[in-house]
Amino acid sequence: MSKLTMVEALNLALAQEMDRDSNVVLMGEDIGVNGGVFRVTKDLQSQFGENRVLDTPLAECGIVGTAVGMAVYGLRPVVEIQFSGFTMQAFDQIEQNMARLNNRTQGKYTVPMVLRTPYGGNIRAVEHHSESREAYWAHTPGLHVVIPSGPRNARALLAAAIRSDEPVIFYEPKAIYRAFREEVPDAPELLEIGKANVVQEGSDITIISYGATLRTCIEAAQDLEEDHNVSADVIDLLSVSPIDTETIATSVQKTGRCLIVNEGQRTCGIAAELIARINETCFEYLEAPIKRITGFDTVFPYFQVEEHFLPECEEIVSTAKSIVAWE
Amino acid sequence: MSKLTMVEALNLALAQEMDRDSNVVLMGEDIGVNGGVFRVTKDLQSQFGENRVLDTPLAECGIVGTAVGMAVYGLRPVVEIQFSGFTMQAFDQIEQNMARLNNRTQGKYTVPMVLRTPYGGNIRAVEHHSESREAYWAHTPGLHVVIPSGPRNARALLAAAIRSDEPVIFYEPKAIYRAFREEVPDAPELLEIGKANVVQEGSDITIISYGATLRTCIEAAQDLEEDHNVSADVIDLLSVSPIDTETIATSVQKTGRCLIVNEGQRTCGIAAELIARINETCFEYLEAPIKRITGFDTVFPYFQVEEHFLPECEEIVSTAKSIVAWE
Amino acid sequence: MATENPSPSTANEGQEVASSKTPSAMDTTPIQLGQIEVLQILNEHGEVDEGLEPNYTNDELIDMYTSMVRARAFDKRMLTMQRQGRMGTFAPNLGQEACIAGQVYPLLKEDWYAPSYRSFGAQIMRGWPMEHLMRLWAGFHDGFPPPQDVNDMPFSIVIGSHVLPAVGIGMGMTYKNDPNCVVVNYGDGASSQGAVSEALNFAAVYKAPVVFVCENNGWAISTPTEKQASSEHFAKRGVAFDVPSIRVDGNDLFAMIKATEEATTRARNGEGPTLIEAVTYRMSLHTTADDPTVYRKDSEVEAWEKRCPLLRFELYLKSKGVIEQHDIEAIATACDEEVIEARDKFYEMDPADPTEIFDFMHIEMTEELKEQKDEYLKRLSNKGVTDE
Amino acid sequence: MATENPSPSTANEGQEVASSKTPSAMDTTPIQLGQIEVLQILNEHGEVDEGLEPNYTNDELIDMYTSMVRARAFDKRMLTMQRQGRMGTFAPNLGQEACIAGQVYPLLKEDWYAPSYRSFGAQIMRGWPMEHLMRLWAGFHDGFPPPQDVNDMPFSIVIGSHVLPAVGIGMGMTYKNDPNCVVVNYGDGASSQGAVSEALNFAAVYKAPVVFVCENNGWAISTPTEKQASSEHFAKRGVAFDVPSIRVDGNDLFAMIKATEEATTRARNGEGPTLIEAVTYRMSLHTTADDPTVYRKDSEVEAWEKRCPLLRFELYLKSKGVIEQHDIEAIATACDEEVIEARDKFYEMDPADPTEIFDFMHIEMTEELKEQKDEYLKRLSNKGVTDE
Ligand SMILES: Cc1ncc(C[n+]2csc(CCOP(=O)(O)OP(=O)(O)O)c2C)c(N)n1
Ligand SMILES: Cc1ncc(C[n+]2csc(CCOP(=O)(O)OP(=O)(O)O)c2C)c(N)n1
Ligand SMILES: [Mg+2]
Ligand SMILES: [Mg+2]
Repeated sequence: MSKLTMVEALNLALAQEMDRDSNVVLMGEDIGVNGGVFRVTKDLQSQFGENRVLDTPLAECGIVGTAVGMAVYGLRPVVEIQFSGFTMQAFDQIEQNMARLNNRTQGKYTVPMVLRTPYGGNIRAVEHHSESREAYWAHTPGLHVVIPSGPRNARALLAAAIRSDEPVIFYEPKAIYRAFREEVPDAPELLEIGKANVVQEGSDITIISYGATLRTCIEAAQDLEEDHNVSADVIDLLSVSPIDTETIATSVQKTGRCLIVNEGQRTCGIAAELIARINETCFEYLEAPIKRITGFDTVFPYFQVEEHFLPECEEIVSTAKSIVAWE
Repeated sequence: MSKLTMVEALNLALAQEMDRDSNVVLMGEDIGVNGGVFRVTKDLQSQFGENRVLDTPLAECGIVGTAVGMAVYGLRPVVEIQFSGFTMQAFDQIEQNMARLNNRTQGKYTVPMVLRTPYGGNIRAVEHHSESREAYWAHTPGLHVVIPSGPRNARALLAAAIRSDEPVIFYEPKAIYRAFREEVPDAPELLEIGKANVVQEGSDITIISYGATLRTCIEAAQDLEEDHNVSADVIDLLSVSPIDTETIATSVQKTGRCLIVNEGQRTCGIAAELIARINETCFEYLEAPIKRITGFDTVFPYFQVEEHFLPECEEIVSTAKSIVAWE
Repeated sequence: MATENPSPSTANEGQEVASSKTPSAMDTTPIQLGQIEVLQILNEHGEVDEGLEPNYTNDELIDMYTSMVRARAFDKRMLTMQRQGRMGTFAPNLGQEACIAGQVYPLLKEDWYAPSYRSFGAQIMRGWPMEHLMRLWAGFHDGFPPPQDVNDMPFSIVIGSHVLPAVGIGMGMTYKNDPNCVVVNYGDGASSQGAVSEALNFAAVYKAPVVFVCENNGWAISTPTEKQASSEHFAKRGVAFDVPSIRVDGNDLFAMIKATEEATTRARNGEGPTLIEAVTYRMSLHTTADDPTVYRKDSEVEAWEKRCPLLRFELYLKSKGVIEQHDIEAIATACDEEVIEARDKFYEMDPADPTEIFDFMHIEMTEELKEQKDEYLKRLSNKGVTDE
Repeated sequence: MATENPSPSTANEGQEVASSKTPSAMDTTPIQLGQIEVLQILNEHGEVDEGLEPNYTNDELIDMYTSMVRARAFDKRMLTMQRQGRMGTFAPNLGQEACIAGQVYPLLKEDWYAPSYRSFGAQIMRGWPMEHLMRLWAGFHDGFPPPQDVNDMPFSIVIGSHVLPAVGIGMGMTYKNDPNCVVVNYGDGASSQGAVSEALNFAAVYKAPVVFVCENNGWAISTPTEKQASSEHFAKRGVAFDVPSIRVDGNDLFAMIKATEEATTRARNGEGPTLIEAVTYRMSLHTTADDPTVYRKDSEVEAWEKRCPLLRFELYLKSKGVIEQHDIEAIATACDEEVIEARDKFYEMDPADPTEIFDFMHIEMTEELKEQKDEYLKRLSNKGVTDE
């Protein structure tokens, strides 16, 4: 048990899975000697060799496309795309092959690969370095889309993703890569993919989030509890495809009120899908309109003005209060 | 005034806009001598010359990327991507340049281009030839996404898209390319982009759709009226980005009940977004849960079994009835 | 074979800090690019280049000839079935039989093959039952997966999108010290896709055991090669990425086999990828949905008819005394009968099960898909399609 | 210049049915690829190739030298500002000044330039005020649009994604019979992107007036060129697509200017694109977020210091009697003062307006964005950021 940042926890998962299974190979730009621009693959090349940690040419489509072939052949490639904004370069290979080859061949060829990529804003980065486009992948049939919210679940979910025979998009909330530490057990730990986690229980409102904004929601829930006498269920999705509708429905049927917080763009985003499902499963329980605090439908702001763009604690608190007050 | 199919109406719009403005140039695979695989650009190369109707190399990313440059330079390229499934190959250029260059340059460079592409299923095509992924584009800030439902509005919307200084994704419902004819005025006609059309008025339920499934909804609405004494507002979105929330809200506030029908995949699709907006704008008017009949979250079926995949009249009727009956 | 030797792969180097170029003064000698060889063994008149004539037994020769005839028989029946409304849209291979047969003839069962949609002749040789391929073209999902013991990728519908995965398979072989190789086939049109260039680069960098066969058949639907690329020599694409390249008469079975054999040998020896540009011609329609008279002259097609790969092989076999005219007819009849037999089996096969749509989206169906499947099953039952 | 002439563009042909290759017997002569020339005029010792020595006035020579010094002064101050926390992540250009200056020196105002993020030296020469570039790197949106009268694209953050649009601008010029041209700059790493290969192909097919400058500086972040590509000669990429190509000493300003001049002349004459591989070296960090000591040896950097583009130009100017040591110091001081002046202006500029985020998403703001903007304005006002 040691206290690790998310970066360290991910590194641990990679090292342990590589140790366990020689079919696990890593591919990506600058992941070798350099250990990745965020150092998630630090020291893995020196530990496991250049043929297991491949510094690739600068071509995301090439990385994903060749990884698909390696996976079909029987390896378990774990790809790093340096920033999620550059997955656009590999969109065709993800949508046409990674997500579909298992289906196309009726299961003859599975594609047991993981595409890891840091996503999200507020790290003072330039354009294309702050994207949260998990909804693209949730809208793409055939993929699993996993988003951890802390060091411990990041480690356990990444290990599960690597062991899974399904193709997994693994979205890493880079804003909290090093924001806090958590106890992470030394021995390998796995978390089932597709299950949401009820982080805290309450009765007045359900707050749903995932990734970097989950922390903000937990903070807001504490404020709500302490200062406003509002008690909230806080749900951490952990996977946006599949979505654990049952956990959500159980909570909203209990609270009758719901707030969804995420940083991806609003239109056709994850929050929209959650609202649709809650409408379908909880309509007669709903006592107020569901609200969503999300990224706006703009380009992620240039960093001088990014500060106020993402959902913040105070607004979550006030919105939750207004939902609870709604009659 | 002549009775045209949608293919003929689109061809007319292209010819008239090319005639009107020599900056309009067409680019795409097989659009020249061959007139496009669906013949939408038939005879335009012989009429306007090879330098205005470019048969391009087989590279969608190349087509869109060079069109962006031409648009920045001052032309008005109208790109044809042979099937919408192949827009994945151009995803990076669409998301990173077509949608964003205007924003990146704070309006110094606009990108007045149109990306036309046939979408949708039920034409007995092979894999990748039946995709409806308009939600990808609706989720991408910076684009307008237009989807006509008949020859006349197809012609007027395409002309408007070409004249617009915004980058427009123009999704053509190929299942109805030749399904029926409509009177189309000879003189150029324009329709404002971003406005939904209330196709028929009713009081019991709002049915929202667009593209090929709009016809099915109109048919269903007639059945509902004639056989089940249910009167429906039928709304044709015509644009899925922006979405005309006002027209929708006005209708649902009147009827209190809503059914959404579209063929794209369900999760994070257009229907999800509509449900979210209706929840936000009409909650206190809603008398029943909103329902959606959409494509399922699978690969579009191989054509032996595509027949039952898409929303059909009978199911629309029975679902609408169940919504109206809900208490 | 082209130009320079590729530089050695870096994949197995040690762990020390990498060193980029040595900072000596700039070398200003012009870079010699060498030449691309052009290979033809059996010309359009059935004349063989005696220095290169291969040494096959009569049985082998008849066997390889029969592969081409079988492909053509399949082609013809498929067109008929399509015209009768009993087959989906189909992409004929007429005129490209030598190219297609030659590129898999040297392969072992353990090798991998990543075909395009026009490669059914090769798929048959690789062990795909013809009725299986008919299922595929008729829109049955179960036609797409390769048969259990066939190491092939399903063919690629999206132009060029299979080439990177093929290179990945080769990289996997290198990783596993598997001495086999991969052949991947794509067209002149596909060569324009950026992903194909990326694939050449990855293959060269990782010295993957991959044979790229760029089948230059003159056309990509209605687009002639002159509009596809500035140079008519697609073999040059290899030069750019340091993939040894050769241009081959794709209507000459011997040349195709020899070029592929040399390439697979290099691949098996750890010498990395090769690009073969096979010059051939699409004699027929792009697909049954296409009308080539709109965009190309009959005279062009007629001229290519004289270069038919079967014709010249027949002339050769006859001149060698391997077969006579009546054997040719007998082989044609026998092949057609095989196809008819397959067709009849195909006609007897089960109809598609409309409930299958959800079953292969994941290895384990998700809860949300189960719910959607239930919804769909209800639809089918309401429509009387199933009696659930 | 490389190899064959590209085949004539098909863009202006007549309307008759296209005819593909003539079906004569296969030509089996090997395809000669020719050679790629390597250009150096001023070597690292300041010695000039007398046959190629250009004929500039002293003022011109001092002017071009000053452009390089100014770029270096800017570079240095930007690093300092970044270390002081007054600048965002920055990508230094140290060591590449000749390459950068030479590729825009021959351009006219009416020409277009599509830079990468490491091209600020060229941007300054093209008319971008230095304080404007500081805004850009400091995360102000208004730093990104080119100044009103500058025909440049904003620089490309996504590697390689600006190359296709640059070709499109060239295609637009051809369409409008505009006699100008486009220079587009990208790195050795960028050359691996499929989109860059597609761009070379489009430029060749449409004979677009585009000069591709592939700035081979040895590294793409931590990836040395040996891992980026199998051949160290990035100029070969042009050969593949029939784009005439040349390899140039990128630390030699005269060679860069001459190669670019020849390429722009070809472009203006309707002879189509050219690829210039400029061999140079990234002396400093990839960006201020990078630590190169992790992945490369100091000795490599030191060896390249001797090949510094400024150093050899100074030696040359001195040997020609154009300047003396004290002039060098005076120019350096003057350039630094210019940068300081720009910096002080930059420090005085308005803070960013957080409400601007929505304003340029469309030419006319949509209703839905107006609503979202209202929501955001309320947030700002609740937070006390604005007093609305
Ligand atoms: C990415 C993509 N773009 C467009 C198409 C439509 N399409 C199918 S075949 C074809 C032409 C292919 O030409 P080529 O690669 O030369 O192969 P050939 O048909 O000649 O065998 C096109 C454009 C496609 N299937 N995929
Ligand atoms: C598509 C894409 N992938 C990855 C990155 C991250 N990245 C930024 S610069 C860089 C290296 C670029 O190398 P090169 O093209 O040689 O240019 P240089 O930095 O040497 O000037 C990388 C990988 C990016 N910006 N865009
Ligand atoms: Mg072809
Ligand atoms: Mg570089």
